Amino acid sequence: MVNLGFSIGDLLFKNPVLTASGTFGYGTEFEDFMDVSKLGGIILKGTTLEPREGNSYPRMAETPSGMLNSVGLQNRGIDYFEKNIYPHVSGYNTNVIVNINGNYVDDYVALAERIEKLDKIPAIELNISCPNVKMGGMAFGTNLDSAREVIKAVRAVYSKKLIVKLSPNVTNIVDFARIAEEEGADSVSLINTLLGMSVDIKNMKPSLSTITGGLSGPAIKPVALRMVWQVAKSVKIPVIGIGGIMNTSDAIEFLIAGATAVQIGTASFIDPQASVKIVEGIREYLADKKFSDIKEIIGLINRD
Amino acid sequence: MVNLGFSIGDLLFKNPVLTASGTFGYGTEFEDFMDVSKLGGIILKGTTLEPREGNSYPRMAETPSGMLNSVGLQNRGIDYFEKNIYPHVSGYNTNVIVNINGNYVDDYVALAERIEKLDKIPAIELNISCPNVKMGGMAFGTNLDSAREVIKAVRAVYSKKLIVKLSPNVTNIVDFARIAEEEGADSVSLINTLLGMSVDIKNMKPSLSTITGGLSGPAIKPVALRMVWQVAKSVKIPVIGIGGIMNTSDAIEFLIAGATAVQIGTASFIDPQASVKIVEGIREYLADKKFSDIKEIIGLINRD
Amino acid sequence: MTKRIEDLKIKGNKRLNKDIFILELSGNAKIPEMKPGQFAQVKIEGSPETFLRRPISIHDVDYENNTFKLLIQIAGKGTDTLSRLEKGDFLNLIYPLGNSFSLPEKGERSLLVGGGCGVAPLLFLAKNLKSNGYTPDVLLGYRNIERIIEYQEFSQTGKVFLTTEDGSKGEKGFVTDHSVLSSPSYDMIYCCGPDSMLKAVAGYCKKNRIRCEVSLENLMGCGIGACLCCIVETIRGNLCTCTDGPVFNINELKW
Amino acid sequence: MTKRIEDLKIKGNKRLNKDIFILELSGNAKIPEMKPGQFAQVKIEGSPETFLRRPISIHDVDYENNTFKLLIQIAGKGTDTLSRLEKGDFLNLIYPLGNSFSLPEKGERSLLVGGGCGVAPLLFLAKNLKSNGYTPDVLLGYRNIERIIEYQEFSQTGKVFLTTEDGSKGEKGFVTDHSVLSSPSYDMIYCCGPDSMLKAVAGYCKKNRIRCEVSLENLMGCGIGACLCCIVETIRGNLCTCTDGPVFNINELKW
Ligand SMILES: Cc1cc2nc3c(=O)[nH]c(=O)nc-3n(C[C@H](O)[C@H](O)[C@H](O)COP(=O)(O)OP(=O)(O)OC[C@H]3O[C@@H](n4cnc5c(N)ncnc54)[C@H](O)[C@@H]3O)c2cc1C
Ligand SMILES: Cc1cc2nc3c(=O)[nH]c(=O)nc-3n(C[C@H](O)[C@H](O)[C@H](O)COP(=O)(O)OP(=O)(O)OC[C@H]3O[C@@H](n4cnc5c(N)ncnc54)[C@H](O)[C@@H]3O)c2cc1C
Ligand SMILES: Cc1cc2nc3c(=O)[nH]c(=O)nc-3n(C[C@H](O)[C@H](O)[C@H](O)COP(=O)(O)O)c2cc1C
Ligand SMILES: Cc1cc2nc3c(=O)[nH]c(=O)nc-3n(C[C@H](O)[C@H](O)[C@H](O)COP(=O)(O)O)c2cc1C
Ligand code: FES
Ligand code: FES
Repeated sequence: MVNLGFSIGDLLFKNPVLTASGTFGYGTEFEDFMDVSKLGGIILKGTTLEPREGNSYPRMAETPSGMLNSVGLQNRGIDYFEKNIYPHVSGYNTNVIVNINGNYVDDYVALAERIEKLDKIPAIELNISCPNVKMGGMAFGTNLDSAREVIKAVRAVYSKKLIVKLSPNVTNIVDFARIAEEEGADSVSLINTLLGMSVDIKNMKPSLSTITGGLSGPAIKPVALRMVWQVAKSVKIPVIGIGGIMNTSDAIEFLIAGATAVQIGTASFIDPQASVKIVEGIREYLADKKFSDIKEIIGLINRD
Repeated sequence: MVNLGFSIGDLLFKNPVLTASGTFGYGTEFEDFMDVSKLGGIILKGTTLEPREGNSYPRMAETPSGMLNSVGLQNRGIDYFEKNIYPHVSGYNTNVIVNINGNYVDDYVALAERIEKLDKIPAIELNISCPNVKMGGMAFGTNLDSAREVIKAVRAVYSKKLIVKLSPNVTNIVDFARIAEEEGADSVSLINTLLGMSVDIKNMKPSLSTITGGLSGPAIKPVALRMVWQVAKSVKIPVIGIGGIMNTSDAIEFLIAGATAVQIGTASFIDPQASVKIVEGIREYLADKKFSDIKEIIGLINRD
Repeated sequence: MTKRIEDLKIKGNKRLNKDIFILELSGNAKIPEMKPGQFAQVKIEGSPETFLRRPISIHDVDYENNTFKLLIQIAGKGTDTLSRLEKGDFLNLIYPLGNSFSLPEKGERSLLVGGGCGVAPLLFLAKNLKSNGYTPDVLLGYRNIERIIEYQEFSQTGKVFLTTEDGSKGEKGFVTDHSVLSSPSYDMIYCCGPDSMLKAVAGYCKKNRIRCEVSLENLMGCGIGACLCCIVETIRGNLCTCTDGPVFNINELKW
Repeated sequence: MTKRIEDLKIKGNKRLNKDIFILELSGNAKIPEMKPGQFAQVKIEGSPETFLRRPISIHDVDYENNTFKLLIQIAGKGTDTLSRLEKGDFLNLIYPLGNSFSLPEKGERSLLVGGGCGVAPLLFLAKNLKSNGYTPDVLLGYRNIERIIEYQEFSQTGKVFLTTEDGSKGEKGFVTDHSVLSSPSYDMIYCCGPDSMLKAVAGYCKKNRIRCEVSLENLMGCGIGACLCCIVETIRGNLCTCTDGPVFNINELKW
């Protein structure tokens, strides 16, 4: 018997595999392929106060071992969410977490207040790292003062678990993680996408309508792992690793580097069952290596 | 007839394809496979004042569509270079450029002074972005003040063409490019490797002796392209694009995004002839699209 | 209709011309019910340049033999890899995905318009219409006589009109130039093909107040409504081509 | 000896056991002269996980028929892909690379020690020694009787001693346990195999003052001395396994 569970404060997760925001819809899109309740948690797609149409088509380009997207937080807003999505997702027997976004600090605060009232949402992921919106998003996540301001403001109104999602597009991600910890975040998740670009040489134009977009997939895994390792050494709150995790072995790399849990993103597009397969894969790896608790391997490379 | 030439100040290059430092040795390693003189230029491996042994083995790990290295500037120092390498490489009928590195500003200055005296070296590439050395290297390239200091000091003693090689591991690479321009650099080249990491899950340890290393190859191309595009819009000096260029179409992407020239790095490991093939490929692409001068496509996506 | 992810066995790979081939797939389990216009997300093995799945329409279904077909044009690395598959190989599919073409009203006259590999979803549609008691006409456009594919197959479902750009067979010109469209006598037109063709046919239909459904080929990240990469602007806002489409009524589109 | 990059044709792919196979390659042009201990950098097509080439030793060369062989153990994705190559396929190689084993002095007695797929470069060496008038002995170590490979081939070049870890054939134990080593009677030992074996043999040779050359299998980025990733610490500083090696005299190594 292997224990896969972990916790953020007093919030328990049955296993360390969550799905990454914007790559798993509201979970419903995956019900034909898997039992969503088998996951440690799901992070719902980026939600804003008002409905958003996102950026124009084309919003996606394939790159070597990765993809660029510039969806730009298309979503129907919190009202629609409460009325039409919440009733369904609150039926999942796992932690359902909302990823929140805004242009201004007030937007984040208002959203957090609304979600605080939803019984079955035990945590929010504060996204200060979306590279695909003109205002807010990454602007908060690449400036230490703005990051502090928005985290502080949300923390003041939100009493459940607060996860801050960090941007990799910075010189020193550890500074941002420390600020999150100082301001009372319960956990940090990283990384969001790397800002990238691609050119269509046939038509001699950018591949994306927005020119730049967010790079995800295996291509970014080495960068994500490095950042997770740096952050895990530097803060005491749990670190959730994200970036290019396609299979069990990728997930284990993050755990050994210091992540307490992982999120599966782009992998779900190629294999909708990737996340549940990884839950099982981690169990087997631990059994194989004769560990009885996942905690034994977390941050193993920092331990001697 | 298509004109492929470009120039940095009054220094002419016969075509826009150079080789990236640390991936093409001293050129000699490739003589069995190609005529080095067919290239626009070659950038020799990172050179320091004193000989260096570099980091311990293992120094390399393969990653999805890329590789990590932590060579750490192993080289035999400038004395050896002058005596044993320079006589040979000065025979190449192309621009031979030395990539210089140091722990302190004084090291860079001393090196630049030495190389200034070598007739057949028309330019140096000032590397303030090596992620694999404890002192100097990336430390200069991720702090605006240090970057300015070292560029200013080298410019003061070096009168030939000065190319500054920028680090991608920063929040805003444009700031660094602007400083280089302000301090009189003749060109900027970007990107050096992204700081990354990988874990060997069989042995539960980092894959590299140094834990972190520099990520290169196609995986980083979208990030490199984005940075080249940002920088090319912001400075007037020529921008040399580097990062994951494996073939002609990758090179064209950089030119269209604003690079005046490109450097071929990791690709030379997989195909030692990659660089010369790309020279021919660019010629064909331009002919195909009925351009007569490469300048016509440089920065095309910024032109309307 | 539940979606599934499944390894299917290649029963055959038939080359129609230089660029186009048909894969016949057979399920181990019973294949699901599929509808004309639906597609599959096909996994391409073994290349960093084909990281994402590729959307390919259901071309023809044979429930009795538990097989179905994909008609594919080589457009790049992914489809090239598919073209090399051999009998006995396996192909991983997520399917069936997307909505489907709607049936005409009873007694209405319909026309199917396809260009190049845009005929892919139309054969299944034609057969479906036929088995539902309609006799749709078909108008196919190709570059030249060598590019003509699936003529026989469509002939079995109804009358077939042809255009070629160089006039080497059928009428010369684009599909919208064909004489069968000169006096508008259809109530419903279904169209699939390159963007320029879709827009030309949509223009014709709007002018002549003919109902028209087009099948779009937007870039897709996931195919199941999770990534929001495949959107098309409609009067109801941005909709997903993979779940709200790929078939859209032209009146919905902001063209 | 100039290095070249070339597509070679697979003449055959022979499975020796579950993990090990031999590829026979034939050149279009005349194959270059190669020396025992040299290797090739082999390109692996079609996977993001095998971005870099893989170093594989020259196992055997037949200049008359313009062919040579690689003996390969499946160790991961890259070698697995190679194991699926079929007659008629092409394989891109950069070769011949690296230094080579040195010849013993006239009249000296030499022993070749190989374990598992570490026998790869030794057959070419054994044949070469034989054709230069030596009669080297060979000591091969395997896990068990099923893992034994190339026994016949080595028998043709000289006397062959065997160990298996479970004693199912030859003497039980590791190569260094074999009785032929109990009274040191060799002047020169050549060794290739897993690190633990190399170190054990090197220890034996140092103790008994026997000259010893080992072939290292360091990770390689380029294979041609350009990346400096493959270094090994020696008394002369860090040297490249790909150009200064892969064969090193153990006295040079900082082991
Ligand atoms: C709903 C739908 C149904 C389709 N049905 C068919 C069909 O039945 N037969 C057929 O031959 N083709 C069909 N296509 C088009 C087919 O998906 C593309 O030709 C294929 O993805 C190209 O991949 P590639 O690797 O060969 O080429 P690439 O080199 O990747 O690209 C070639 C072209 O295909 C486009 N493309 C690349 N990736 C995708 C993607 N993930 N989604 C959509 N387009 C992409 C590129 O923009 C480019 O223009 C359909 C597309 C859609 C959206
Ligand atoms: C000079 C030299 C000669 C060799 N000769 C032979 C031979 O004749 N027959 C044979 O079967 N094997 C030989 N090897 C070992 C062979 O190169 C590795 O087994 C192979 O690269 C593994 O690749 P993979 O993709 O199958 O496995 P992976 O999954 O990539 O790795 C499996 C193991 O191989 C190692 N490896 C991966 N990439 C490389 C690389 N680029 N260079 C070196 N090791 C690597 C990994 O560290 C790991 O331990 C030789 C190695 C060297 C350096
Ligand atoms: C199509 C797409 C949409 C995304 N939308 C969001 C989002 O709304 N909020 C967010 O915090 N991250 C978003 N992300 C980032 C992912 O959650 C994740 O951080 C990133 O993709 C890296 O992980 P991966 O490489 O496993 O995909 C999105 C990523 C993709 C590919
Ligand atoms: C093995 C290796 C060694 C390198 N050494 C140097 C160096 O000495 N100086 C330097 O400026 N860049 C060095 N680089 C960085 C490359 O010049 C280049 O900036 C980087 O690899 C990105 O380009 P690529 O993706 O085409 O390889 C090295 C890269 C590699 C892979
Ligand atoms: S392709 Fe992902 S939502 Fe349509
Ligand atoms: S493998 Fe590149 S120097 Fe040896």
